[in-house]
Amino acid sequence: MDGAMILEWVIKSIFLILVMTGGFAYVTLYERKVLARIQVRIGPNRAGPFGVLQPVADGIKLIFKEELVPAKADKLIFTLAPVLTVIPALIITAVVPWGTEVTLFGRTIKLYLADINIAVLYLMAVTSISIYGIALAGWSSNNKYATLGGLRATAQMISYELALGFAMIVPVMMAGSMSLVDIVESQKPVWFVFVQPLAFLIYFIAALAEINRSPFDMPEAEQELTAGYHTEYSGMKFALFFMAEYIKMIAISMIGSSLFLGGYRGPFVDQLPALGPLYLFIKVAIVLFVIIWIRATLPRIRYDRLMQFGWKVLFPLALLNVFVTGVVLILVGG
Amino acid sequence: MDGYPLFSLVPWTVFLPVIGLLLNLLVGKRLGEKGIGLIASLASGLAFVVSVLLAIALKGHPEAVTIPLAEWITVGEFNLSWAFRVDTLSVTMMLIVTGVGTLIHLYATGYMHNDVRHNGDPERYRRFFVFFNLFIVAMLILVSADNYLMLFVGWEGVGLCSYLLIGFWFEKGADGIGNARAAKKAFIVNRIGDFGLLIAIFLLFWNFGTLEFDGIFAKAAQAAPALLLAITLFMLLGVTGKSAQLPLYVWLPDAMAGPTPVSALIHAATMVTAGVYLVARSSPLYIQAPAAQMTVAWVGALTALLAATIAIGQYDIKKVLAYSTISQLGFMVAAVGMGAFVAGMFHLATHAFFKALLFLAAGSVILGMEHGEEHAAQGHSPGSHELDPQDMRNMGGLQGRMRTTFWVYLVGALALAGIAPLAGFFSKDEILAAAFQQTPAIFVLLIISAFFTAFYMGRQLFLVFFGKARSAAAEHARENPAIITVPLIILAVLSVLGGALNLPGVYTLEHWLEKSLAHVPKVEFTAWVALLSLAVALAGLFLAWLVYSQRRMPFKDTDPLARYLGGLFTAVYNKWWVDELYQAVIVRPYRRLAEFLAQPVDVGLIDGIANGLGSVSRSIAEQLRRFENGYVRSYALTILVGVAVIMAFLLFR
Amino acid sequence: MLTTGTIIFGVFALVVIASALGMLLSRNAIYAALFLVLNFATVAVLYLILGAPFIALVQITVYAGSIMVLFLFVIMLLGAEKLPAGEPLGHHRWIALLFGLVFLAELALFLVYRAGMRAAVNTPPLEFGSPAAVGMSLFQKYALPFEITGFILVVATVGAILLTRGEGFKGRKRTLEIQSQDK
Amino acid sequence: MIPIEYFVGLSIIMFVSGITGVLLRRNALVVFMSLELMFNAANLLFVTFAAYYQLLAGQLFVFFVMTVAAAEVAVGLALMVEIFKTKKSIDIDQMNSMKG
Repeated sequence: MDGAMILEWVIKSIFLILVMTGGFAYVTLYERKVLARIQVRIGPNRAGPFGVLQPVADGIKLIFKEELVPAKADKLIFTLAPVLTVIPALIITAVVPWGTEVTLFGRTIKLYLADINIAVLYLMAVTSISIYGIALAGWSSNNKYATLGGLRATAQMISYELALGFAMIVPVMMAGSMSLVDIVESQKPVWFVFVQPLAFLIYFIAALAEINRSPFDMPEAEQELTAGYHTEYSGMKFALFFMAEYIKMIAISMIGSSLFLGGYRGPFVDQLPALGPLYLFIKVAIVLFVIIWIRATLPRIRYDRLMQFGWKVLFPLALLNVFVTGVVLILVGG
Repeated sequence: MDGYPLFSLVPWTVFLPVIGLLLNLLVGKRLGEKGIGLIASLASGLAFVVSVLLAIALKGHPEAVTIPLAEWITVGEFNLSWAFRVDTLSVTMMLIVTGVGTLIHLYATGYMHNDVRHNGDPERYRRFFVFFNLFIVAMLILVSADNYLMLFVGWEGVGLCSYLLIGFWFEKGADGIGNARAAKKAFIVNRIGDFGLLIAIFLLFWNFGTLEFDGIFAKAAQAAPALLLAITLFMLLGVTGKSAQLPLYVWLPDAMAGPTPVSALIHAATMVTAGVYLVARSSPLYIQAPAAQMTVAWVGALTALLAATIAIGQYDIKKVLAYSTISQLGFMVAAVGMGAFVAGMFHLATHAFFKALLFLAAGSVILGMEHGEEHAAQGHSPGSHELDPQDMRNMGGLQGRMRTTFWVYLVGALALAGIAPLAGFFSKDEILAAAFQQTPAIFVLLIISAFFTAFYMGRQLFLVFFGKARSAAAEHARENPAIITVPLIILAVLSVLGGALNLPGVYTLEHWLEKSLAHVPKVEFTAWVALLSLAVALAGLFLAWLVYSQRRMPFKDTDPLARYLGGLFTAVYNKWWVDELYQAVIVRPYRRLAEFLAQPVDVGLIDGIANGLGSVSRSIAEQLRRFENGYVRSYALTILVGVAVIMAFLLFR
Repeated sequence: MLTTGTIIFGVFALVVIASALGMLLSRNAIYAALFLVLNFATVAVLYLILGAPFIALVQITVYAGSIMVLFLFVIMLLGAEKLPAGEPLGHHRWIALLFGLVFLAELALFLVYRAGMRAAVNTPPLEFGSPAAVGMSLFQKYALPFEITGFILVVATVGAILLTRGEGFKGRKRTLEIQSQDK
Repeated sequence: MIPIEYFVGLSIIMFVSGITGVLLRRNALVVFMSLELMFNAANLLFVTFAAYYQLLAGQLFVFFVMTVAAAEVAVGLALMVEIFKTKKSIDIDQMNSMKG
């Protein structure tokens, strides 16, 4: 544990956080642009060329907004909730590798923050505690719509977490390791998405539900719950929720890419490790596009249908998939 | 088992009747009478086939074989398995039980058909055959047991079945509970005997540490004589209960309350011989205890004489046979008591044939009488309904109307009386010979009994079949269908030929049983004893002819014998007042004791203690109730206090 | 002796104790639940220190992530965060506190007098509590308990569904009745 | 490294806090949570001794405790919800009769 190592970690952490927050800003723009294109509009184009400064403008606007706290709200938790929402989103990608190793300033630097042998478990742990922020935000607002939104989010996330977990187990079984680096490396011959399309599909659907993205964005269904758990939020606190949502989008895209789409792997990556982050970036961008595309095309599904789908279709399917995978692995791999 | 796979069939002797009874129990309702009878008879018949196969196998391999079926009891060192013993003795018993049993089953299908017609309730038909098969099962367990405990299971099983079957017409009899009472009596008296057997088994286990025959017999010679005496005497108590010997014979005459096939199966051919079998089986123990042997012999001889005298004074056709059975069992017990095990077993076999025959034929007579009664009632006055179809005073002259029955009855009676070429002659003679060689006193008793035997059988023959009909029912009696007569004929043939089992000079049975009872002394054929017994039998018959056939005996007239004997006949008619004696000496004081215990002791003392305890605990509970306030937290607090106290104890001890 | 390890442990132990007491003392059930979550998370860190990474993350996933979320959910659903004041059992509180302290003292005495193992816990090798090691022993040596646990989980699931389902059936029937009345 | 007594002591404090919570709190849900705290104290001991004796069994036991605790919580909370439906309260002192 020498000083340089700690310094390296600190730098990598800061870099990761910066990338994520910066990514958040530009994913919003990305989404608005893509949505606009799909809806045959132009989208933001005033601030800067092609509207590239639009996120900056939005940020500045939100910072100067007035912070409203409802009179009967539980103030402490009301303030804590947005933070609790962002933190898991930020730390979840700590175990996702961006590449193998590059040599920089005469020092071999591993292009990941941590390669722990329980990385997938870590992902699940972080996913499971990311519910708190939303649930508490809904409850502490002392607003029935917000509370309902929070409760819905809780129920929904608990339900889909199981399917998500089972979907994530499949690559673990294929790779024989819980380390994401190992999983990515074992996709060298073929991406898991081709071997396990069902698992990827389940992962994708469950992850969408987990981050409350359309068509599973019931907790914030405007028509019935005004804006769900963040009805009462404004200013920077609202921005934090917004941020969390988009960071989570990036996170699940990264995790999904690593688990199923080969992560940083691509042509010539062994010869030129610096290509790794680039490949990962491209894959994340494509996944993000799909997410936005789904939002633009699919209607929101009804809440009871959502729960039924989660418990009666997705969960058994995921379970079955794990079972079949296990059997096949034993038969084939010995 | 080496090389003799037939031996492993032995569990099937038990399984087949079990299957039969289960089938009848489960689907019997739908099968109807024919099906039920068929299944029951088939189950018993197949068991007989298995026994025959076993006998064939034993011919080539005469040593005893133990076939373990399952682990039964394993407690510490003690290990007892449910095992079957195949040796000549047990297979002989199996053959008798299943063979005679099958014939009686066949007979019963016909007999019970009439019974259902007479007594209603067709449900009973099935129940009867379920009990019958159950009885066969229990009896086979008894004889095939490899240890005393399993034998005891069978022993109790036959006791239970006899209770069920004696009380089969439980709603009939005196006051509507007479039959139930008879069944109860049989059960309770048997229980007294069982108690003796149980103590014997306890003593065996206590001293030998095992209950398996081989294990015990191997150590028998080393055991203390006093102990062996105790064991054998307690066992004798069991024998007197099950085999209806003095002083516990009183249940058997009452047991005639059951249907006639029951009497034939249980109280003549099989169950009552269990005691004889037990003594024969335990022969290595008895041989070590001469005093016990002597006791057994005397008990048997006295019983033989007593029962024979009582039989003379009875009017009920089945009662006569019942006392005759007791008497003949006395012969067998006396035989095994004197060490003449083969003779006892021989008599057991022949007796099974002719006594079953006699009972079944008596049943045939009763059925014929019932027919006649019905017929008479249709034509004539309805008042003759109270007529007892079993009372010999109502019969007479049946030989013309029931030819087959008459002939087979004659064969059975002559066999029982011990007339020369028939089965009974040889077996009884062997017992007499043994008695003559060993204990002349017993020989005298037995020869007197034999005389009485011939006399009462003659009396019965003349009363039932000869002379003129003494009632309308007897006039109209008619022969029974083949299903009833065919088993009778078969049994009659067996009664005639049964002596061939152990003809003097050939000794088939003796050589056969030798394998199981090798240590017993041989009995020589003594010509003049045989002649004497034959002479005595002929004399008895002749005397009976003198008394009964010369004059017509009108209805309800006094017995001609009573005129010659006077008060003695009254005593005999009243069975020497033994039942009354038991009533006065045992039952009544016992009842008074029970009443005393019930009233002052139980109500006053025991209930007082119980109620006192109740009210004390109630008042304590009233105080404790305050802690039960329904608050979960205070319960939890109580637990914590307890834990804290225990911890303090652990800490400061 | 203050080593780095001890200091780290001290900090986390303080958090553990503080959050336990916070749960104990907070009037609001939501706060109690949150304190407990904090407690669990900190204990998970202690597990990491003790070389049990698998258990640590399971602790977070199961306890902090599922069980406590469920608690929070039920509290919010029932609106049961606050109860009216008032104590029906008069002396109960003081007796409970007294015996709680007695119990604590006893346990502490045990620790002091009966412990007899003043050895430090060494952080075990990394493979010790790894998922592979845990999995191997779980599916080989402890396969039967594992299956039984699975069975218990299924039973509990069925039980929970059955317990909370009753109203749903009635409700559905009622709507059906209303619909049939409409027609 | 860290002496084992520290962990044991910490576990004791947690356990006693749990007990006190069970005894003092009237909110049935908080009582329930206190139970979980006691579980956790026990689990900490298991893991501590697993590390101390280098025996994996301790950790596995904790795993089983957690799983069973999850089952217990599912049923327990379902019961709480049902009780709330009938009693309109979650006060544990109201649950003092056998019949609902």
